[in-house]
Amino acid sequence: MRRAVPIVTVLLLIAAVWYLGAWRMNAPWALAQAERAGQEMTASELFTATMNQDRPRLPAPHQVAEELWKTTGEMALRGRALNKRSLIYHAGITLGATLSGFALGVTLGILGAVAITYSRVVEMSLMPWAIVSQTIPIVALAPMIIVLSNATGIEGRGVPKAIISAYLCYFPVLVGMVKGLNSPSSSQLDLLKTYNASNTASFFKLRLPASMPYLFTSLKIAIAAALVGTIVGELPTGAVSGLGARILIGDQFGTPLAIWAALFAAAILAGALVTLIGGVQGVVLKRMGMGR
Amino acid sequence: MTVVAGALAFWLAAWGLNVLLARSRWRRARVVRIAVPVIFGLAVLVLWQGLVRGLGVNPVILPAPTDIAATFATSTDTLWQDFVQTALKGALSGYLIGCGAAFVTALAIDRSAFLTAGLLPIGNFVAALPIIGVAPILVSWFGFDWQSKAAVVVAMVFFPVLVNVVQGLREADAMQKDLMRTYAASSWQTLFKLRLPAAMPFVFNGLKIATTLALIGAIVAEYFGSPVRGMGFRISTGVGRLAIDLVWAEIAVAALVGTVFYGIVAMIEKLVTFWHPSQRVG
Amino acid sequence: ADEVTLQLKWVTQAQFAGYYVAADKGFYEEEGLDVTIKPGGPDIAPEQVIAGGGADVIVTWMAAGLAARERGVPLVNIAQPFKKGAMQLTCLKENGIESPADFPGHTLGVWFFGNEYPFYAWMAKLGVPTDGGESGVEVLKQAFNVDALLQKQADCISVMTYNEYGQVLDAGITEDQLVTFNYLEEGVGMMEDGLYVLEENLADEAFKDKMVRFVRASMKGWKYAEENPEEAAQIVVDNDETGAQTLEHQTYMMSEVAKLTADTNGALDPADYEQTVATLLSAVSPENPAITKEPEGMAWTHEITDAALQ
Amino acid sequence: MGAEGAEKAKEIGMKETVIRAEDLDLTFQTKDGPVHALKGVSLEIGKGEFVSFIGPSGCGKTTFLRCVAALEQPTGGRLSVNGMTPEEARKSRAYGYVFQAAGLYPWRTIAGNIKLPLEIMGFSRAEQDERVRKVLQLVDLEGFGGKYPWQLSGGMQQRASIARALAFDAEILLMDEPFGALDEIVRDHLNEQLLALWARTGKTIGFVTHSIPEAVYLSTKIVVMSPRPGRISDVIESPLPAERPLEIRDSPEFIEVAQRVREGLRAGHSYDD
Amino acid sequence: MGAEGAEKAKEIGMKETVIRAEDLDLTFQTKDGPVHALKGVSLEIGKGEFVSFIGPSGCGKTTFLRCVAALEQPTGGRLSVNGMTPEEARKSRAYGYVFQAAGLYPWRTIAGNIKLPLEIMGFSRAEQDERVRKVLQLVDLEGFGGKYPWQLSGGMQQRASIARALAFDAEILLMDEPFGALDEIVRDHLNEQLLALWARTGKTIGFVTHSIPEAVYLSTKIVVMSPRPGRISDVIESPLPAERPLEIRDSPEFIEVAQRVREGLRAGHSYDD
Ligand SMILES: Nc1ncnc2c1ncn2[C@@H]1O[C@H](COP(=O)(O)OP(=O)(O)OP(=O)(O)O)[C@@H](O)[C@H]1O
Ligand SMILES: Nc1ncnc2c1ncn2[C@@H]1O[C@H](COP(=O)(O)OP(=O)(O)OP(=O)(O)O)[C@@H](O)[C@H]1O
Ligand SMILES: Cc1ncc(C[n+]2csc(CCO)c2C)c(N)n1
Ligand SMILES: [Mg+2]
Ligand SMILES: [Mg+2]
Repeated sequence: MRRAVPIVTVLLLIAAVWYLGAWRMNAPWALAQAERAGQEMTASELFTATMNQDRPRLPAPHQVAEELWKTTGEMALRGRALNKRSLIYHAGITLGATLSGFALGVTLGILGAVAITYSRVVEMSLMPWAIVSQTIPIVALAPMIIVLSNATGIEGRGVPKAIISAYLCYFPVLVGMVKGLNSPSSSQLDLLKTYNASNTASFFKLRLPASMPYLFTSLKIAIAAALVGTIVGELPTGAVSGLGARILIGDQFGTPLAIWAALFAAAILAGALVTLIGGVQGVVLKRMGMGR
Repeated sequence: MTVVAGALAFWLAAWGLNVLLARSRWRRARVVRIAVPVIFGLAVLVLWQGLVRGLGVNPVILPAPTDIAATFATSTDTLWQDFVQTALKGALSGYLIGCGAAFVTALAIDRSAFLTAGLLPIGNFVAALPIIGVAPILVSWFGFDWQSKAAVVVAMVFFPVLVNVVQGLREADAMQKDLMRTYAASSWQTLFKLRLPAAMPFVFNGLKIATTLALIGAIVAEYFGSPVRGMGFRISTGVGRLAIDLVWAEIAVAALVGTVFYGIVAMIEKLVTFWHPSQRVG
Repeated sequence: ADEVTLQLKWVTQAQFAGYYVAADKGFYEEEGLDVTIKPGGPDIAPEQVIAGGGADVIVTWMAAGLAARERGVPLVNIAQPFKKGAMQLTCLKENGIESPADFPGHTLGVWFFGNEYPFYAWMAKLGVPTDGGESGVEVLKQAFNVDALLQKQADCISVMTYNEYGQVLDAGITEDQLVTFNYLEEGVGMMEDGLYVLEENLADEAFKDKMVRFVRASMKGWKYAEENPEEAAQIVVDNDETGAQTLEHQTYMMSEVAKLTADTNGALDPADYEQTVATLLSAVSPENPAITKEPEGMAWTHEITDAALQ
Repeated sequence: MGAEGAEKAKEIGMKETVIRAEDLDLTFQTKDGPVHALKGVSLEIGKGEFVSFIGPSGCGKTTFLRCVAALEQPTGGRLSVNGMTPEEARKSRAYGYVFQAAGLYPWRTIAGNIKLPLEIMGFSRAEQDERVRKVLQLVDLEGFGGKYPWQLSGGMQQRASIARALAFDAEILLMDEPFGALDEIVRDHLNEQLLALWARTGKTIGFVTHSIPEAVYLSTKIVVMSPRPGRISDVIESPLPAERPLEIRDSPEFIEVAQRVREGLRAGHSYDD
Repeated sequence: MGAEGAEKAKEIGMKETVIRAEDLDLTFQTKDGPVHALKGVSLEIGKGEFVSFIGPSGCGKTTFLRCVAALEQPTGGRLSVNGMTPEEARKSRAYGYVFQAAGLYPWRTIAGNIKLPLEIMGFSRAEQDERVRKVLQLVDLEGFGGKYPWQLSGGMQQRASIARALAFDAEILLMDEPFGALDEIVRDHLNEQLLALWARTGKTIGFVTHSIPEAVYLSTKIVVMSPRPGRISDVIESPLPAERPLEIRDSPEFIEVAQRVREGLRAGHSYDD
């Protein structure tokens, strides 16, 4: 509870600044409209006019909340949670691609880390390129990934999205796991040598468990990156469903409220995913006796 | 088919060479440390070339590296102009503003335990969000030119850097802080002589993450409107004109610029945090 | 049933009502076809998709189709459901633009991704440089929306009669506050949505037959849509997976699209083709490299429409 | 006490009191309930004394030293340093504090580390260099001023951290297990040097250690503490002469004092924590 | 040596040789040039002996132990363990090795840690449990098998790590400063227990320490080493009886041996590293 007070204070502060911003940014349009209509506006009229526009430059928080509620809770209450007009449905699509991308990326990251840990050639050849790979703007690759997967007979947009999201999230896992797998001290490794332990035994009994805290730390980064990847994959590729598609369509049809609602849905999704992994981390590390 | 086989053979040979190099006596030498990844990269390019040519892949779908290189050579003017627009004006200015603002904010909230307690969890949360989604909004706020790109970059780098700096400022251990107290040092003295230097490894961690975000942010923002130049402009319109080789040339520039940018920051890090165990190998 | 994949040039909207209606009303089924309609998007180049084997037939604009042909993707126009051009440049009068003579010194929003060719052709015809300055115009890569006009970042923007123009009006700007230039009417128009296939496929009789049935059913869809705009709009909304399209807007769009398809049975008028080629060739420049010479070989054919629409 | 008290102290052969603790209590509030780190600790330390604190882990040695240095706030009792509160004494820069780990800043050279307190206290450049030179000599580290801490062995680092505490001439030197991490030989050597330094400068020294021989060898007074709650279980005035060669450790007096300390310790120790 | 040699050894009252080093050299190639960690080291350790290695930091104590355990490859000389190469001995699991820090795996309980070598060596479940029970008793840790390392004190952790080394009944126990991190009282206690254990099991023990009293108290043989290059400067056979109460440390024989060790050390020590 004590910890919540400063957080809530800062949140309130942010909301206040936001309202102020909404008023400032939406005023010109309200004034211009009044002028076109040849009307005068009082200050209070102007303020209300900035809080309820259809196409605000910056929607007021309550507008976003309202839109978010309309497209989620309200629809869910009417049993239409999975309707395509519902953000829950679109969040589900994004979540699906995120999770498959995450699974792919984490697998690649871990396998890569194992290869790097056990083979010097792989380490020397691959490690620099892993860094370079993160400087390539994947957005640019998105259309090609779609066409290429089309050309290789993979249908649907889920796969390319998942590839992009895997591309973004393998890196933190790779780096974290390389660190984690190398975290055992040389005396811990030597101990196993005195037992004449095999590579497999030293992997499963020492390196892997020792890397768990590192793994979970990077998983939290990775799941966030995977979500970014999915949304980035949805943005320019003309995805037809998913939160990124909602942002895109909102942009094309000039409905900023839809963009903001999708953004917040994405934020909530990100928060939920990170929290979830944090929870799993707590449980697993505790059960491993490392959860202090 | 022979082309494909040849490329595969080259790839295997290169890998074999790398295996030899990595096991050799000189594996710790700088040249080898550089040569091995370069050989690997070359092998990948040769494989790519072989597959594209050997399988007769339409250049509209995937051009061969040599085609890309040729386009690169003939369009240096365009590429340079785009680099200036996106990398220098958009990404770099946004990076500097964003990192600077994050740094100043971190110092400001550091003075108040209350604000730190309030902002850090929120910052951590925001740092994990798909900020890239605000690109269309910021483009409509800040116009089509580089300012909106810089704004997107600022939004993307701000929180990762903020979180790292705040975290870093807490890094000085209790004993080191106690030492300063026994000297009756002022809080500014403690900041400049202890906490800032101790924070540097974290600060650079944030700055390095920010480098990779910056260029990508600037490029994506150009998807939502731009003048008729810029890397993102070229990439986003190139596909429609079927100028795929130019798109790849831009991608190559982006990777190159991003790597150099990262390299520069990593080099500065080496200079500043020379004392940190992670920098002291050997 | 024979499978056909159709790649659209843009997202699901009434612009493609004919195809959705044909699918929804079972016209394709009647022809023994199983048609998959793939929506497009801002980064999808249908020409690239078809070259990669991701589609059998695509909807694209003639300029883009000819450009692809010159770059080694030999596309052939097999039908042209859109007779008229819908792309326009629309300007706010209050920014001081009444006629093309007023352009210099102003900022114009243009769609790229292969949609910029008519604009550059027009500017070349007007003799207005496009690199800014006093006597030239400043060009923006406009996003696929109308923000640039509403927020005064551009003095004129590109719109489609059936979509963005309506959005401008919806935003509260009245028609008399606007000046609009239609490219086709300015003499630099180009044929918009047509159906294109790969030339090599046309050597295959079975494929040709499939396309005949496809075009026949599609045109039936278009004519049905023209006559029943409301129902067509509803079908489009039902098929929109984003769930963001509104019936109101799609009804508006359908009524405008109907005006474009009204005067044709779907067969390409060779004169229209000639005009498009002429326009493209009138303004070859580095910014505007659509085509550099007369298209070689068979850029269009009446074979399919002749068989489909006897 | 005042002038009169000091007079009286001199009369009866006592030294002037520098640190005086009366019935000191310190309770930490933790999640698992209160921890009584110090309970009813009373102690006087005279000027120029060398006082060692010894006792099992957790008995409050560090806590006591930290209270003296005003790094911790007692929850009961009185504590005065030179007649001031510890806080005031800290502000007047009365303490040199040496921690268990050398705690040198890795981004500063050895000379830079020693300069740190001097910079903070506003000594002039010239003065700083002069003092660095002097203390480096004092701890036998001439020529190492330009090296970074990690380039030195543990013993050398520890000497550098002592030099840092000596550089600004604080009256009171508080040392919390300064040699805990070093091997016995290096430790012996530093013990000898520390004694010499103490003899030369006449500083008042509070010294925490786990080693019985070290405590006996160095101190004029040995404070044996016991835990839970942390309290003083014995205070032993050393009968050893001021002049102490290393061999003194094999003398019967030494062994006797050591034996007494060991018994005091044994009493307060529990093996299973 | 063979059967004949063993015969002869028995005759003249010598124990069977377990570890034999002859003129052992080990040079590390580093960036700053070669480091002679061991130079001409010759030593014999008989079955059931308790041999301590003492010497200043960097003299090669750890390196010698690591050579014996085949964790390091000598660059010269001969080294045999039970007549085999160290490598073969390692493969036959002849060693229990105890490191300075307890080095227990935090994700395993105490019992789990002790089971680790047993799992790797493929003991059956039942056998594992049985052995864990036995060694936990041996080191006085019954009832703590289910706890995690961090729930135990440092001394208990160290006992657990010894239990781990004992669990698979290696003939040779190599201990590298096992009690370096503990305070003196706990250390005394563990020393007593270690002696008792050694007496009970008759294992051959190689023990590295920095503490002179510890070395003298525990060993039948004390090897004093000196650095640069690392070599043996003295080998002292202890005259102390097998039965050693803690008080033996105040006996004249003890003090004499300690004095001899100290002198050996002093000679080989350089203060500036
Ligand atoms: N900041 C703190 N918060 C809560 N408890 C504390 C704190 N500092 C010390 N303690 C507790 O106070 C008691 C005394 O601690 P202190 O560090 O003074 O012991 P010590 O004698 O120095 O032990 P050691 O020899 O291990 O250094 C211990 O039980 C410790 O756990
Ligand atoms: N892997 C290595 N590479 C290079 N030099 C090494 C290596 N291991 C040890 N050395 C060097 O060999 C010498 C002997 O080291 P060793 O660890 O055996 O000393 P030690 O007697 O155990 O010291 P300590 O008491 O500090 O543990 C030292 O100078 C050390 O720096
Ligand atoms: C890939 C692509 N992007 C934009 C257009 C131009 N355009 C034609 S219809 C339409 C939708 C809005 O009405 C737009 C933007 C295009 N033809 N192809
Ligand atoms: Mg302490
Ligand atoms: Mg060692």
